[in-house]
Amino acid sequence: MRRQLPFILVFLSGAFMVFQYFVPHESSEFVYEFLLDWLTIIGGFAMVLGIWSLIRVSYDKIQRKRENWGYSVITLAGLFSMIFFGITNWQDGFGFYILQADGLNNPMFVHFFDYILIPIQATMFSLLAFFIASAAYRAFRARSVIASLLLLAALIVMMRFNPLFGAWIEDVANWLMNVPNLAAQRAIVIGLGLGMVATALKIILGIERGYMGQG
Amino acid sequence: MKRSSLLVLAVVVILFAISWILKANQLSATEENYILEAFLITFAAFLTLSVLSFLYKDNPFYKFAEHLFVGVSAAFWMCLGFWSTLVKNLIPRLSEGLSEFFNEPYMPGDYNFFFWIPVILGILLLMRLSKEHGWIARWPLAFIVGTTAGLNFVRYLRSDFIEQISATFVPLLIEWQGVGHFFSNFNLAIDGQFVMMLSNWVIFVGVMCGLIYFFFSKEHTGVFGTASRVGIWILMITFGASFGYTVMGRISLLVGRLTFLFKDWLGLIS
Amino acid sequence: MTYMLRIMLLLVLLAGVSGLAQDQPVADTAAADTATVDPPAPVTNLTGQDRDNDHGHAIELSWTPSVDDLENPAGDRSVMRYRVMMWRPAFAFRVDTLRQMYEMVRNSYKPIRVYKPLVDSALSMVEQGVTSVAQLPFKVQLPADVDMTDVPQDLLRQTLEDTLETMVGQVEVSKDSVKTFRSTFLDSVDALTAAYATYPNNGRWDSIGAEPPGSGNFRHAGSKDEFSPDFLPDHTDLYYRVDAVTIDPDVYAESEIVGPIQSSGQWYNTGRTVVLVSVIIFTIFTILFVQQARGGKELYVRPLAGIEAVDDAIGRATEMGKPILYVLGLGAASDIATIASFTILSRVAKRVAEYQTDLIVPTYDPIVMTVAQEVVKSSYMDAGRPDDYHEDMVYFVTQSQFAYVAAVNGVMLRQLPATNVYMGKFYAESLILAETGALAGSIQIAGTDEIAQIPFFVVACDFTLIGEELYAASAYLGGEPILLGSLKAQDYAKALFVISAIVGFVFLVLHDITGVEWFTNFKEWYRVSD
Amino acid sequence: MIPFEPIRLFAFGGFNVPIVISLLIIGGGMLWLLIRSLKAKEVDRRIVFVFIFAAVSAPLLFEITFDETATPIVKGVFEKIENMPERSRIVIAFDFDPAMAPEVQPMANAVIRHALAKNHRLIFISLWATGQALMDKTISEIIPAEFPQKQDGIDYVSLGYKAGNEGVLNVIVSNVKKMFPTDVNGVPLTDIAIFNGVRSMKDVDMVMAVGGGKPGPKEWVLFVGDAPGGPPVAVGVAAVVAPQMYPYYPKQVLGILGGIKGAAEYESELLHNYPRFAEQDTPGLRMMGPQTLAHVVIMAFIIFGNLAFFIGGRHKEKRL
Repeated sequence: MRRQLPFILVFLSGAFMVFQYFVPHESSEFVYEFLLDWLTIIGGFAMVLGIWSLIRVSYDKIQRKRENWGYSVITLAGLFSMIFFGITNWQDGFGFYILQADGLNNPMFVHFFDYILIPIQATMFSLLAFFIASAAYRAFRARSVIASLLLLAALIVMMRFNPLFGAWIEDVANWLMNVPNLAAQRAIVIGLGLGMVATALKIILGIERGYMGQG
Repeated sequence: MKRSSLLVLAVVVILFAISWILKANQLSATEENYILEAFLITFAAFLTLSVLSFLYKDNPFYKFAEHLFVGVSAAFWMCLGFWSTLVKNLIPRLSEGLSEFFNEPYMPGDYNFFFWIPVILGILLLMRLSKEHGWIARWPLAFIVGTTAGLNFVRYLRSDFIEQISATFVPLLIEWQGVGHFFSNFNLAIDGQFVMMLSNWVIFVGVMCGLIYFFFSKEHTGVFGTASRVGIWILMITFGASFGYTVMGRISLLVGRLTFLFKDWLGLIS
Repeated sequence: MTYMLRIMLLLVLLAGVSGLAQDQPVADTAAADTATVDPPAPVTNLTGQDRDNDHGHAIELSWTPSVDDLENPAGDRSVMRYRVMMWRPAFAFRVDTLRQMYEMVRNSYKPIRVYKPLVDSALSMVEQGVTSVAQLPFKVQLPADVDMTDVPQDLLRQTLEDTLETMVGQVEVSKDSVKTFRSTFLDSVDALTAAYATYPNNGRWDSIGAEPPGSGNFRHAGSKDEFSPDFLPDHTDLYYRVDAVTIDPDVYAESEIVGPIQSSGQWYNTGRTVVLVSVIIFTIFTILFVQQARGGKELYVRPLAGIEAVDDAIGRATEMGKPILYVLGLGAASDIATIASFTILSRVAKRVAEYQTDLIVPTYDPIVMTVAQEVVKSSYMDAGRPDDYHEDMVYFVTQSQFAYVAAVNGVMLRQLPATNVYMGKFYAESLILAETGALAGSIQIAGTDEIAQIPFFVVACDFTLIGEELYAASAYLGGEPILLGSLKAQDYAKALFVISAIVGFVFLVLHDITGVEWFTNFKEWYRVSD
Repeated sequence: MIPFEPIRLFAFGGFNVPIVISLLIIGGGMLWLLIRSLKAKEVDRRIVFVFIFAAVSAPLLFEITFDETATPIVKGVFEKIENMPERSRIVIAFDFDPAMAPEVQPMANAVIRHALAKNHRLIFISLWATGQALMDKTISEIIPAEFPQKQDGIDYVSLGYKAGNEGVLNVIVSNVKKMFPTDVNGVPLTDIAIFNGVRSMKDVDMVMAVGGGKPGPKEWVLFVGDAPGGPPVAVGVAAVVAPQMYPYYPKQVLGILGGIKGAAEYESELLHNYPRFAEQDTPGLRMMGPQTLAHVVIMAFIIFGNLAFFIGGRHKEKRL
């Protein structure tokens, strides 16, 4: 029972979702919307698991004085101060509330977001400009037919920005992006779609059980 | 810590302190909280440079930024989830007293008791933390996986299969008006009949060969093997082209970041 | 009490405004001064019906455009738009007002409760001797002749206490009024159907939308939510009319009235039959091949380079005595790509346990972490080494895309894994991960269903499972022959696709040659309605 | 086939020391890497990073711009304005909002400068309420400073914003005064010299529609350009909208300026023909600088990599 019950639940909820797709009536939609709400709410609870894991791993590192343990102190400090700011608020610097007013508007919370999260995030993202260059340098070698095609297509498309070439290169680049790209995308999409559909079906039917830890 | 690293640290601290003072001096004319503003901008610049320093090699500054980022972002998402999901959506439907506590307008409804189910499932999920009762966490998991699998099953069958079939029906003979007409109007212009037909043929053959490449239960030999080879060629051309196409967007990201450093922090450009 | 007054005032205002709106249509003065347009011909053949295959609350109208339509070169071309009108009982407008008031009362509830604590703290500050209004967290209204920087303590305290009292009263009032308004409102919504039935008395025509010239249909998609301003009751007699309007909004032609029409929800979406058929065919295929596999039939699967690489890479890690890094991507536990990745993880974990290598699994989603822990744990049990498993192999980092990447980058450069496996959903971070891994000298194997990211993995990783290969690998590595049954079903579906496309091609050629319309209509078979 | 022209790096700015130095450093570095590659030596990734950093930051710091070769689709617009007889009437439509402005404002500026330099007459119109402010700002920033002799009402006129979307177009295509009895300052159109002999949009010589939403360039093409006897229409649109306009080229539109690249191409064409604009800001070209340089650097690295790969004989090793 302990083993089977989850799979019965998987089948029931999966089968209902397939069923509701064909039933436009309000009552089926009503249940459907409820189920979607439930999913987000359960997700909210799951956050606790994540934060707990983060705290435990960091604490463990500090306690056992593992390599780089000092940085885990920074992680925990950042975590706790941000949580603190996120659940408190003060208006005009005087009244102080815990959980009473939306902590997302706490000025410190906003500062942390604007001047710590955003700059690091944007910079991490901009690392891509460097990595796209180093990946191109490292990997675009004409070592086989396949690799040469990859290399050539990339070069042609990048040449749009080379002032040495005329308008024709732009036409070729556009054609590459519109025609062969469309064909390949479609082939991948169909394969992928079928793979997903098959996996979803295996899950609903209880054939695929790997995600439950071998049942 | 080694002496040299202490020295580096000291230099960096002094440099950023000077930058802070200069920035504050510059902002004092316009801003009210210029000391705080200047600090925040300088600190953001410090974090930006710390992350960029990773390109040279892993170093204490990157580690600092990384660990700070992890802690702050985890808390950020938790707070966001807490306020937007639990407080805004769940609590107003569960209890009038709790909604009053959180200053959220209570949302009465005839079916509100159904919202206790996800609460129970959520708590069951938390049972994961217990050693003996961890298995209970599979129930909410089963619910989550089952619902999404059902949703994806029909959704992808429709969008990635059925709708792709009709999208592949392209006329391979565009406005075919006979061989004579075709050859008398033969040209390479983009809107010419020849190029449009060629494009449609490439799409059709490309899709077919690409699909054959993805056949798993048949050996890729003979005609099948040739088709599959053409398929992988088309895939590779596409991958190369998308790679090259993406470069522009990535460079723009770096432009944005450098503009922050040169303009907002250093004030070098206007 | 002030609160009730405000509501009364509001009521009066609302009544006044709607009355005004009725009496004086707002005219475009510039156009009225200069342009004189002849009234156009009205639209004809107006019909209306319940929208099919929906949840109700929607009506579809269609008509033949006016002869003077802008798009019709034969006429005056003076019709600039079609205004769709609906007859609404006066009661419906009252329900709208009630709805707005309910929303206002409901929203006013929160500020009061936020400001009350501010007044509380202001009071305690006054007790401590603060006399400047600027220093108080709550700015009270004081008589104009009082010096704001030095207010007599008594006056300040009195004003604050009065404010507090009003606020407390308002909270109680608004709390009650929310409930009252709500039930009144819901009762009146129930009475709407009866009100619509009184047509054509006690109501007026109201504009519900406009269509550009040339168009001949309109979908009145109402909301099923009573609290939405677009709420449209089901099973209710509705009446419509379409006006052909010229550039001057005052010059228009009315059509015939169509009605009564009722909207209702359906129990089966006939537009989705093709999906239902596909679901049935695909399910039969899958079950059939799974049964075959279960019966012991050997199913051939062609070798995939990435799959073989996984086993080699684990061996390599063991030789080097270095760990293996497994990244599940940014997907949620319910994403199919992540579930496929779990299966691959279980195989990797089993091998890792057998070879006694180390495994690192940083995760992005807490539920993914939970599942991955379960998967790794049972793999270790299967391998007969439950003691080697420890919870911290699989840990949560953060739910922020680039913070997660920053942390995984750190792991790659500090713990120098021999092999990095990326399987699941990846977005822009794919290239950051793969390049950092290459820098650390790791062998890298990737697989994702995010089409936009495949190029980056192909370029930067040693082995890449392209698209569907990820699912094939999952079925293959899952270790159970029945999982391979679905691969066969997928191949049959692909064959079906190829056949359909070729048939489509033949039909299109036949259409070009013979000119028979039927040969292009087959496209309709594959149309799925929303 | 390939219109090969030397890169005229310094064509617009004259001799500029920081630009020359930074380009010499980048170019010299690339040369050094080329020599190393010819000796089959691989380049360290950090050197790649340094070059990317330099290639993006140098154009930002020193405003390095590159010559863009105008594609025929852009050149069509330029040459039309260039070859029309003097005193031709050009309608410039400002159908965009501040959010879209960074992309399309450079196009409007370039076309206005070009047309005024050719001594054409301009009529400004906006179908977007938000467009009028941008239009007023553009007029007051460009005309008094750069063309002080041009007079409102004689050389240019602003009709302002009129509500009614494509309905407005449909009226002005047969009668302008019906929709716009006066200009934005309240002067009756009958008193404005530009409108002597202009009854409808069919009497103007060209329309340049700048925008990206609805109503916008597409509506100008369909309602004004396509009307019997309608004027030729050229469009300037945001990059994402450009593909939707291509089907109308070349039959229904003169040319298309698509996104910042289109703007840069027009600016470049303008600078070649009118050196007097060298001092003006060219946001299109400026934003293309880092892109061009970075692309060239990446392409060079790909070529170096392959040189080292083949000269080093590593292509004979079996892999993949």
